[in-house]
Amino acid sequence: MIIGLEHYLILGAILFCIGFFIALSKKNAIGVLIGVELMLNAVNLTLVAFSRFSTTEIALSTQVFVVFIIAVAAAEVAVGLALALVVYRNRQTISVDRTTLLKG
Amino acid sequence: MTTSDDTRLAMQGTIEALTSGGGSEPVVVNLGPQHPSTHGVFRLKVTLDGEIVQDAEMRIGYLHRSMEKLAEERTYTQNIPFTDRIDYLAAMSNNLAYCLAAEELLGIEVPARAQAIRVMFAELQRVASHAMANGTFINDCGAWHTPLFHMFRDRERVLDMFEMTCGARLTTNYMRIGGVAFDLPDELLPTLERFLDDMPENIANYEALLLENEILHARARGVGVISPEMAINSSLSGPVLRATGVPWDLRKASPYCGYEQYEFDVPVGERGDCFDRFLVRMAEVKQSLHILRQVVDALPEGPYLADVPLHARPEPGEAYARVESPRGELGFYLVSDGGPAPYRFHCRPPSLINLSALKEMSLGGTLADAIVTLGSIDIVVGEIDR
Amino acid sequence: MSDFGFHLAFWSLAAMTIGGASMIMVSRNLIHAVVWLVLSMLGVAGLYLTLSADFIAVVQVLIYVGAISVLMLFAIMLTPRAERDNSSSLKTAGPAGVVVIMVMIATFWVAIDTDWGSVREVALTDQARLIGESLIKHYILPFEIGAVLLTAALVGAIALAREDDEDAAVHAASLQAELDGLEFDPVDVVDPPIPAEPESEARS
Amino acid sequence: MMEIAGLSGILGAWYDFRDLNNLQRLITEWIADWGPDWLASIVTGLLGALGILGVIGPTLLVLIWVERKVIARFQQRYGPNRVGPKGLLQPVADAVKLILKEQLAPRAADKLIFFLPPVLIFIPGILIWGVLPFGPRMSVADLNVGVLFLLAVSGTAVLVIFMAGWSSNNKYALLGAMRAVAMSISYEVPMVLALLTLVVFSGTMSINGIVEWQQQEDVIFILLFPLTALVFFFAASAELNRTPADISEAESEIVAGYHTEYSGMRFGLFYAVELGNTLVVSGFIATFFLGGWWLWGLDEWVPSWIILLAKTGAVYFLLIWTRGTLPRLRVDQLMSLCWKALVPATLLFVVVAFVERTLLISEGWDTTIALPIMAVINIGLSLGAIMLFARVARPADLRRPARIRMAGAEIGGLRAARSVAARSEEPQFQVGGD
Amino acid sequence: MTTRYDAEAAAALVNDAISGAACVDGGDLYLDSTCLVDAVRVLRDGGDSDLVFLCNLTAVDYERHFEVVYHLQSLDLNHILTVKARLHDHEDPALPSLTGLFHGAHLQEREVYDLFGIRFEGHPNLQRMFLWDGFPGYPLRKDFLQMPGDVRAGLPGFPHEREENAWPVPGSVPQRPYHPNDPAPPSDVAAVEGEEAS
Repeated sequence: MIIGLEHYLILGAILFCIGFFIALSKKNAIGVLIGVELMLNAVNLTLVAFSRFSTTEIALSTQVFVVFIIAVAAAEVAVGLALALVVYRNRQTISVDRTTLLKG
Repeated sequence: MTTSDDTRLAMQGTIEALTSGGGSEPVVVNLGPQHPSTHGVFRLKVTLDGEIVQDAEMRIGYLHRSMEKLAEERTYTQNIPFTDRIDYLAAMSNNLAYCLAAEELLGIEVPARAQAIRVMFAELQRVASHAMANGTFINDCGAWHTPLFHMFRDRERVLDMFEMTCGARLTTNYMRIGGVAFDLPDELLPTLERFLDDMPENIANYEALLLENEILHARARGVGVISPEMAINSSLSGPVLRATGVPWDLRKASPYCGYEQYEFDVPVGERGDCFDRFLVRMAEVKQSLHILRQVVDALPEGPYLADVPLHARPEPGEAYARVESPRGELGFYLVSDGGPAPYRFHCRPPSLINLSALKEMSLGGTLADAIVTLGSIDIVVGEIDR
Repeated sequence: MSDFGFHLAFWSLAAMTIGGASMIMVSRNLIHAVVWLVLSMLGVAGLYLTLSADFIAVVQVLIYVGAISVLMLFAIMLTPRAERDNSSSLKTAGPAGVVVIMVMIATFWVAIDTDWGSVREVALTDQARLIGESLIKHYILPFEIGAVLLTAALVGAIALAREDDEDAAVHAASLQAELDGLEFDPVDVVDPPIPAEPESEARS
Repeated sequence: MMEIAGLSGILGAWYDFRDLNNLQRLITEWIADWGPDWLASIVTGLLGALGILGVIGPTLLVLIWVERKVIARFQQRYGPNRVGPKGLLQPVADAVKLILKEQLAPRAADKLIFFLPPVLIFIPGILIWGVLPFGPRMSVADLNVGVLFLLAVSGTAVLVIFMAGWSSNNKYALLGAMRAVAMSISYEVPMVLALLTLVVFSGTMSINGIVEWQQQEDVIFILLFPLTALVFFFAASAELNRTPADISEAESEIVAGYHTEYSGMRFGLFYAVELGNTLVVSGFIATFFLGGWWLWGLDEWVPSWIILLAKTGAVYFLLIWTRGTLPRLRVDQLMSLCWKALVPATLLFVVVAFVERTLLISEGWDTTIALPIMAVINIGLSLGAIMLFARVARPADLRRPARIRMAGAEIGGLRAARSVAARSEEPQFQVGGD
Repeated sequence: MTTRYDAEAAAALVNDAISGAACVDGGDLYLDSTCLVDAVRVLRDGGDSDLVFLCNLTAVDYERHFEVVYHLQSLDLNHILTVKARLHDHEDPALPSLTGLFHGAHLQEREVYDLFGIRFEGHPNLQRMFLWDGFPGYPLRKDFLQMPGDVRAGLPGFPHEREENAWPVPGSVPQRPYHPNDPAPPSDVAAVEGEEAS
């Protein structure tokens, strides 16, 4: 068996779904953030796989795209964690169930 | 507007957190009793907000040996070895202070040669003790033992001289009521001369290594500052007091053992921070060497011990005698009821009383500053706890 | 690289990635979850290496393992009273599972069923240089925007996470007022109304 | 005839110790003759790893001895001199003692995370050796993103340290871990910038490429970017937790920092990795700034890895020296030093490198003339920057000199203190200040 | 040379401000314990007494009464004065604290409290200092051995040597006072099974 594009795509899909499930189901805001990171990684994996196996000129563009995604993910985590910190400070909890009030 | 109970509780918690200091939780850290920087079994309970000291409370007593009680059961002469163990880094000074108090109680005149020998050993002890204090202080600033070991070399030579004279290095038990236990051995004076010849070069080396060290300046300048008013009010003494600029030295203010014959000067600092304390100690070592040179040059002949009965029974009364020990004002308060043993034996421990202002010195600084401050006060736990 | 080595690498890295991710799902301790996340990220980095994307792999390790996970741990440490538990909420787990299984079926179907066209045999070489050049040449505008975004995120995160004592006091007072059902004016907290005769009170 | 030529070719390569790769190539080719090709690549990889481990292990033991001996000499002691000749077996005795010691774990520790770090810390510690070039083709993995690899791998160690500190459930350990994380995140910035300077100037991210550039241009980077080298040295010693920046395991403050609760060989592993890291960082400093395996043609005659080892030893000695003499900075001082002094300084030289690189490439300046001029300019700039920062970034506390006065005849309390302070003549001595 | 500040002059100074607060007995100045703080404040702030430095603070048990002894020093004028206060209640002696006047009195008063059991009223943190909370009696009192608490002369042996004080599990080790995490004084012990803490 040759390991080809499909293997990576399915791996990416599984990773994406796990991340999706975590993001949907976790109570803790940081847990949700972890799920989102997993989803982004799954997408990155898929993109890099396309870059490796594609013969068209997207081979390079996808990698550039991955670089951008990683940069944006870093920014997102920084802001997300700062938000979690503020929510914690205001509500003494970072459980997403209990921070339903969109105020103060 | 309706708020559920859940939200209400959460809000209550938030208010508590916000009013108790921005929501960050203070951390209580125990420095000691077993800690590399407490110089013995001494415990400092520090409350930290991040790295900032919010509260510092000391817990002592781990080395309490109840000396003051024990001394009430022993004769005046038998108590001399106890004094060695009070401040084991300056045993000679403690011997001296106790003997002065007992002599005051008994009304004994000490021969001139014994006086000179006492001054000699008290100053040698000061050199040794300051070497240790400065070395460990630099260690507390984070140096990796190098200055400490260099200074230990000097201390080692002093201890060799002690051993030469009285057979002991640390707990000397050398002073006696009315003089000293033994006359000087023949080889002591040449050794001391060599020591005095070598020390200026060594001190120059330390000054070259340490005084212009930018990191040491950054660590010790402006740290653990105390004002002269506060220092006096807190009964601080010794280099800690003099670093604030107060020129109070019992050798000048209340001369004992003929200190008035010797020419020396009292170095004082300017700001009362850790670095000033360090500098004052460095300068005091030089002054001590100066005194030692004068003692050696004019050592009187004669008896080294006055004629004192072994079981002296002083008249009922009290005496408070004090000396300038390396750590500050070391006093002994003796009360006699006419018996062979002191009715009350009290030691005024400079290490303990110098800690009075430790909390004030370390509040608002970082944990590292508190350690440096503690190191600069130069405590000996044996003296704190007794 | 030979087939066997490649297979070994792929399957073990895939197991590491999926295993780490699954453990995040299972783990009840948030700090453990972050550790498993790191494992999963390292697996993904290894997979990038099997795809000959060495630059991306190294960047992945640098950013995710070196920075993001540490940031997360820091955030967890800074929220001490919040529960460190990472459990799933029972209310949403069921519907989430259904949605996720549907997504999974859809993506699998797309991945297997689509004809992805011709396959490149040899990977690109010297990717770091190529990426760098295309960042400067073709993607200069997104590159700059990315830089601005990162700066904005930096400033925003600092602005969000900062709270000085005055803010805290105002906030506490506003909450108290809300609890007591009163009107709230922040000016009262910042500049408290001066008592009638503070001097004489202080003396007595 | 053919066979003999092949043999002598192999032999000729084999005994040429200037390139240790020859030996490995020999084995690889030999396996490729009969075995499957995956076996050859696995054996090659293992050989590299074993080679590194086989070299590091004994080297560490010797290094412990060297460090203790050198430090002892700084401190006017003999150092270890009892176990074995000249105390050489002391590290072995220490290792045996550590292995035999009881391994305690605090009751309230997070067991899984507590057990992992001593093992995990080894991974970056070993991986980082992979990209160190011992000779022209002699590195286990000559990545073309070697510099990035170096940063990525060294960055992961932080996570392990955090795990160790957090899981111990000890406040000293937690404080140490927090300090370590905060510091290594901060000090990564000047480190990255310092390496960026080199990457920009030499135009390659391959570590071997940087050495080859130095060889090609007959110059070592410390001459071109002295301040960058200094910053890199300091940042590296901060990342390594060595004085003056060893705050994360500051003995006098937080006992042993993040590994306070580790005993026996678990502590031994931390200790070994720390020493190994010190060695490898010395190697990288030698590689980046001192020309690595290259030394103005000497590498033709002497095996290149010996040249690298000599330079590494020199840098290592410098690290021991700073450790033996300097006190430690405070946490906030280290942070402000990093952000207020080191980052701007390296940033300045990144810009300088851009400009000079452009002049060299686009304007086509002759390197034999341009490089010495640039070196002189950069050295001047470095000195200027240092002097500027010494004036600007120095805390106000240190601007005033510390003065000691002599009381003379003034003995007493506050009144005497005022009259001593008011006396106009010079103090007995004063130190520091501008 | 440090001179003795004349006790008569000091008594006159104090009595001028607070009549009947001071008397001289055997060359020592005795202050009335009820107005001790004010009297010492007079001595501290008085122009030519200037006794700003509390050298030494201790107590003596004279069986029938306690004497608390203060050595006050003037640094600028370089004289020293011994101030005493008598406490006639031998069971529960109490004295106003000087901590409001001298910061340096904090630790010394705690020491006297610890060893003599003299309560200093107004001391902000009057706890035992060298001995632990709950130590029976006050050891520097002359009648220490007669005090309640069943203290005997000589070495009693370590607590774990006595059967009734045996540690919970044989082979257990005290964990508390040495562990940096615990803010509390020694109270519990860790049980050890072989080499594993359980």
